[in-house]
Amino acid sequence: MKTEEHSPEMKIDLLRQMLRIRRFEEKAAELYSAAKIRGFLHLYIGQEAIAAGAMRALTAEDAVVSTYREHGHALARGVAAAAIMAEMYGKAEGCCHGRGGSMHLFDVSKRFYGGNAIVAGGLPLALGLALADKLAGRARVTACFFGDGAVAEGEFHETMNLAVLWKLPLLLLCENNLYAMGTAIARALSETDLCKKAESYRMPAERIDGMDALAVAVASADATAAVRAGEGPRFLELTTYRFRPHSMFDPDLYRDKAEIAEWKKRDPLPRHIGRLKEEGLLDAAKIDAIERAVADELAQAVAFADAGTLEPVESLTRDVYARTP
Amino acid sequence: MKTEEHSPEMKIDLLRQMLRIRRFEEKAAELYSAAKIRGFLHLYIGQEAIAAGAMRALTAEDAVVSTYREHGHALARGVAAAAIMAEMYGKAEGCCHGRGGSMHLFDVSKRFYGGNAIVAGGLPLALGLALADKLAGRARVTACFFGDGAVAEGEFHETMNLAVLWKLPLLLLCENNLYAMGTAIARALSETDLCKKAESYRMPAERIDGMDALAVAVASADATAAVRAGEGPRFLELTTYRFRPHSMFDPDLYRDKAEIAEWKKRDPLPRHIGRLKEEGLLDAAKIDAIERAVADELAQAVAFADAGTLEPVESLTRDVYARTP
Amino acid sequence: MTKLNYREALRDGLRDALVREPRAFLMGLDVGRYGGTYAVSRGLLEELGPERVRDTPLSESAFVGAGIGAAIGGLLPIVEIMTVNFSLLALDQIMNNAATLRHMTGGQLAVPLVIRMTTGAGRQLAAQHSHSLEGWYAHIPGLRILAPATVEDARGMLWTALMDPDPVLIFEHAALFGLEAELEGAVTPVDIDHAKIRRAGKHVSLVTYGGTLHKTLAAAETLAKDGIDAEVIDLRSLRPLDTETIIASVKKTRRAVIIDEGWRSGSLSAEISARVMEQAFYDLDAPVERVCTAEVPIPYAKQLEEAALPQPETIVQAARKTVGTHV
Amino acid sequence: MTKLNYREALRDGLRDALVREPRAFLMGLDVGRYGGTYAVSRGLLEELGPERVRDTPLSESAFVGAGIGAAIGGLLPIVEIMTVNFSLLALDQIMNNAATLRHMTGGQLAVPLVIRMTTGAGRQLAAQHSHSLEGWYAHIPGLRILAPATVEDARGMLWTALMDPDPVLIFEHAALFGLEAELEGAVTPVDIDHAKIRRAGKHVSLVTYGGTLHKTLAAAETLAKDGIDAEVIDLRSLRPLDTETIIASVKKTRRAVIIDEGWRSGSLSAEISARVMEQAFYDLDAPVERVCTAEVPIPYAKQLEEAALPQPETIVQAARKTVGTHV
Ligand SMILES: Cc1ncc(C[n+]2csc(CCOP(=O)(O)OP(=O)(O)O)c2C)c(N)n1
Ligand SMILES: Cc1ncc(C[n+]2csc(CCOP(=O)(O)OP(=O)(O)O)c2C)c(N)n1
Ligand SMILES: [Mg+2]
Ligand SMILES: [Mg+2]
Repeated sequence: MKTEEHSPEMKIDLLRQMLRIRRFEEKAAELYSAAKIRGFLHLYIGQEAIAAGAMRALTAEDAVVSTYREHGHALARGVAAAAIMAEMYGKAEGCCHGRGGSMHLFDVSKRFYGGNAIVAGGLPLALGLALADKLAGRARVTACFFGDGAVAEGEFHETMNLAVLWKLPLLLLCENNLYAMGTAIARALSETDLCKKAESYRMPAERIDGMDALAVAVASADATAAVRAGEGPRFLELTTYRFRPHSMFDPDLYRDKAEIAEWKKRDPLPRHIGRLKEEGLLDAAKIDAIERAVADELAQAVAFADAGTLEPVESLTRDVYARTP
Repeated sequence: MKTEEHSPEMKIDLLRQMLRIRRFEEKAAELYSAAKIRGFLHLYIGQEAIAAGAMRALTAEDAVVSTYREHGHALARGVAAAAIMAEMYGKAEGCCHGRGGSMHLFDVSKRFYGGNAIVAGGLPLALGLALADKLAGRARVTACFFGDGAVAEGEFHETMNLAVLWKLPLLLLCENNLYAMGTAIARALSETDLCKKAESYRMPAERIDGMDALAVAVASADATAAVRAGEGPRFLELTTYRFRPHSMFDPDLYRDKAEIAEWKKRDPLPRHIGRLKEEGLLDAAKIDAIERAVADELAQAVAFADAGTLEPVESLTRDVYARTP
Repeated sequence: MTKLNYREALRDGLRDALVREPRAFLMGLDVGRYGGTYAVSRGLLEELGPERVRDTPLSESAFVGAGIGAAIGGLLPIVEIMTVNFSLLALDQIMNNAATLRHMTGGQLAVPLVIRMTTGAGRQLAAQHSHSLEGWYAHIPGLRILAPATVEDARGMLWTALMDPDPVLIFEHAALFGLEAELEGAVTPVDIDHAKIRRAGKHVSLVTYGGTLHKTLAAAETLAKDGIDAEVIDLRSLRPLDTETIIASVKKTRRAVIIDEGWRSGSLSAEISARVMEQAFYDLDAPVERVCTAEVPIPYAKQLEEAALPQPETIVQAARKTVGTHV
Repeated sequence: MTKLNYREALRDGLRDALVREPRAFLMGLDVGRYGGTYAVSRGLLEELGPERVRDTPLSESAFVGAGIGAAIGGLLPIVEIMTVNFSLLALDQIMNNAATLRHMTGGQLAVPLVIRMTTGAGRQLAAQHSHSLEGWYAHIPGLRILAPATVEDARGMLWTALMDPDPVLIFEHAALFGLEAELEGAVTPVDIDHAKIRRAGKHVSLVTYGGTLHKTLAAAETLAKDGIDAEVIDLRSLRPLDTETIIASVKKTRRAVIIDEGWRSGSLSAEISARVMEQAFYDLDAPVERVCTAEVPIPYAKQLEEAALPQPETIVQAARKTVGTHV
């Protein structure tokens, strides 16, 4: 698929999705400071082009597995903003009835399988989802998002090997934001070219500019098509950067201010907006309209979460087993 | 180092070591059938060139870590045959006082650190031994033996990465005997070229004919020298074959008889003997003398084990902690 | 009636499940070509093909995790971890995913997974290959833990477990593979909700499961010769525990000995003792005794291994002590 | 005297150990550049350099195993596993190597390793980040398990642990990082062999450790208002357990409540209850009670998490129950 082949609607939609994520998370940060959201909160700001671009390649039948930095993936996948926000508030109306919180967003109706707070822990799960599809003869794809930090874990290795060995319909999306908490990738991996790693399992791999929503969309579409066609798993390394600290607790002492500033120049939002403007697809009024729609959705989500109710403590032991003892 | 540079003595010694291992294990199989040895017994027969060749590269100060298929490594490293045999008998005179058995031979005086029955479990241990040397500024090498099966485990991946990242004095010796129990390597690994795997961690790697004792000795000497010189870890893939089933319980239903026969033609013992004869270093009388010395040592080992005593059950809780409660 | 051993019973149960239930498949190290480390799955690859009887590489964490994913994806995976000793490599997947997903998602997900593994000592396999961790696993909410101690249970538990919507771990004791029994022809599902009284008695309750059941039954026979009539309870399910059956028995006999192959401190028997304390304290005529494995890594040497494990004699001694104190 | 919080105390203990003992080094995720996830090691990289304060990649099994190897190799590694939740990935190394090597080698090897990790719930981190597994780890022979509950213990335990020739796991409770106390200037080693009576009393023994100590002390104050004088025992070492101190207290008070943050079934409190059963049955005036965490994966929502965990009120209730029954 070529970049030029994309419709204006699609390009606008990429913008809309990125904006939905950006504004949602800005609000989440605010609500965290207001103690409406608790626990750990990991913001995706800076990486929105990836969720927005990659998710377009998937159909409703496909499955998505993510990490604790998953608000963007959940939103782009179509999980209702209100259900996500309510979940982060710990409300009964949240997508997991308040049991999961920010790190564990799930929505089975969207085949969105979390939300995993153990680094690399989602990879074997995704492998299994893909295996189920393969055994059942369904032409579905499982997309698994994870960070550069996960690459050092044993589970990454085992999953990569099994995926190729069993030729599973798995799309592996590694968001390389150059840091795992405070650890720069060069201090974590002896080989920082992640595509080379993928190739050592004979997995086709490509490095994509993860700050370019369109490039992500194109590469994801191509990779997903190959996976869906039964060609086996694919690996995409998406180079990106998180503009915020690792979590709300992180004093961010390990990154140069200059480095952050440099990456902010590549912010996927202004970049995409710039392109659309150049192409004549966007003007200030149109941006405004999108921003307003996004703001409305967000306001409704916050109102929904605020109005939400607390699960009664009597429900504590529900859903540990199918039958509550 | 070139093959031709090796002394006749060294070449003869390779033969002696291989014979010691071969005869020891043939006897062990017999003793297993006689129920003198119990538990699991994994024979090394067919792979002797590797232990014999590689161990020569190490000094007394270096360390060795192995697997449950480690009689050959222990013998070549200089652990007394009698102490090994007594250990396999479960006698108090065994190298681990009968607590370890065949899968857990240890001899700290030889810096022989086992004997690990968890596949890939020895790799992180070896990493740590190498790290200790590096931190203490000692120019010692840690050699770690493991099988092709271990390559699929997460611990392999994590160890390879850390070894290079920290530039540790570690020599990784992968004995690729093409099977992990009943699983042929092609059914276990999506990429069966193990050197390619090593390279994906930026670890220098070489594939060596593990049925050729001299080739193993040469490659190990070179690799060890590089490691000792502070160049960081090295990986050797040693292609080989086990002539016996995985363990004494294995009916060996998964390998072609023809395949086994084919590999037996490459038996490292006759091959090495043939070469030495060609080079005029060996005649029937000399072989006989070596065989007799080996038989003597073995007979003494068996006698020692037979004469050994049983640990009193009162000692059961000794050595769980430094202080016995 | 057919004569069957524990191994064959496991195989029959497995074959039956795979044949009856198209969503079921078996996955694990050497379950196919090799025929199963303990020959449990021998012949199944040939009969059912490599998709249904799936060999895995040495990647415990990934293939257990894949089982969880496949269960979420609508299948009924039966994952074999060769032995409990290797399950440690998959503990993150078991505890953080299999056990939590239903609750953490507010009931959206089910993980109808069965994980089978061999457990136990007694074959001189030494410290790294002799763990008895089933009682330890029973600490984890969200899991069901089963331990078949008889040929019948070995054959029938799998189906019940597979039909259970929650993740079930089945611990098959390595020392029982040769155990024989006469069974009816067809595989019949086994109740996994209730403990089973394997021997009725009135003087003392001997509570056990799995590999130590037969040692306990042997001890009961010895005790009978002394006029001590022991009741032997086979727990079958270690999580949830059938506390009712235990307490009812203890209230009747007023004395109990708990026998399990776990290391003593923090063993399942501690939990049972604590429950008896809480629910039958005033019915007890003597303190509950425990017979467990000595707190050592299991040594290779035969006499040491035997000394480390519960044995009929030590069970008899404990029972005599608890009865003797107050009779 | 200086005012110090638990976090600072941990840091002082760590710094002191690294400065005094050249064989010691710290290794773990983000202990260096980041300054420690909980800021415990902040400043140590700058002071001691990257060899002594070693950042690791996300490779729990390998870096814990490397700690074991380095200990065998003559060093005194202090391995930090960021939180207990991730330690599951390293369990094979911990159980099959660290805990067994001395015994399995017939006493040839020592593993003088310290593994530190944060444990516990209470900060709304949900199911995968809220485990309290220290009691579970206490099942494993060959390990020592410590849980500092006070600022003083947080500062002094590390040195004692580091000088111990066996592998020691230290569980630092996440909810205690802000706890403050006045301490003498210098780091003083802490006795890790004995439990400590934190409050003397005569009506009931409240046995606990770590994160629940302070809830228990609060409960004791409430009980005091009712005229119930509770003795509060801080175990400090969960393996080995100082059974003597516990039994002596129970023989005095004749009643006990055990409080721990582990899931109830198979918790450390079960082991303690079983020991009291075995060693003080005839001294008890009422059954031993347990206050543990509900058997659920810990939920995110505040009210649910609070309901899942032991709280001063539930401790008070249990104490009242055990005293009330028989006073
Ligand atoms: C197994 C495990 N170890 C440690 C942690 C703590 N931790 C949470 S996120 C993180 C960094 C992960 O980095 P990366 O995979 O690159 O994802 P990113 O945060 O950059 O999105 C760490 C170390 C964890 N959650 N799981
Ligand atoms: C973690 C783990 N899983 C499974 C086993 C059972 N097992 C013992 S040896 C073995 C095969 C190992 O193959 P390889 O590494 O190639 O060594 P080889 O036996 O060929 O020498 C297996 C699966 C084990 N010991 N450890
Ligand atoms: Mg990252
Ligand atoms: Mg092999």
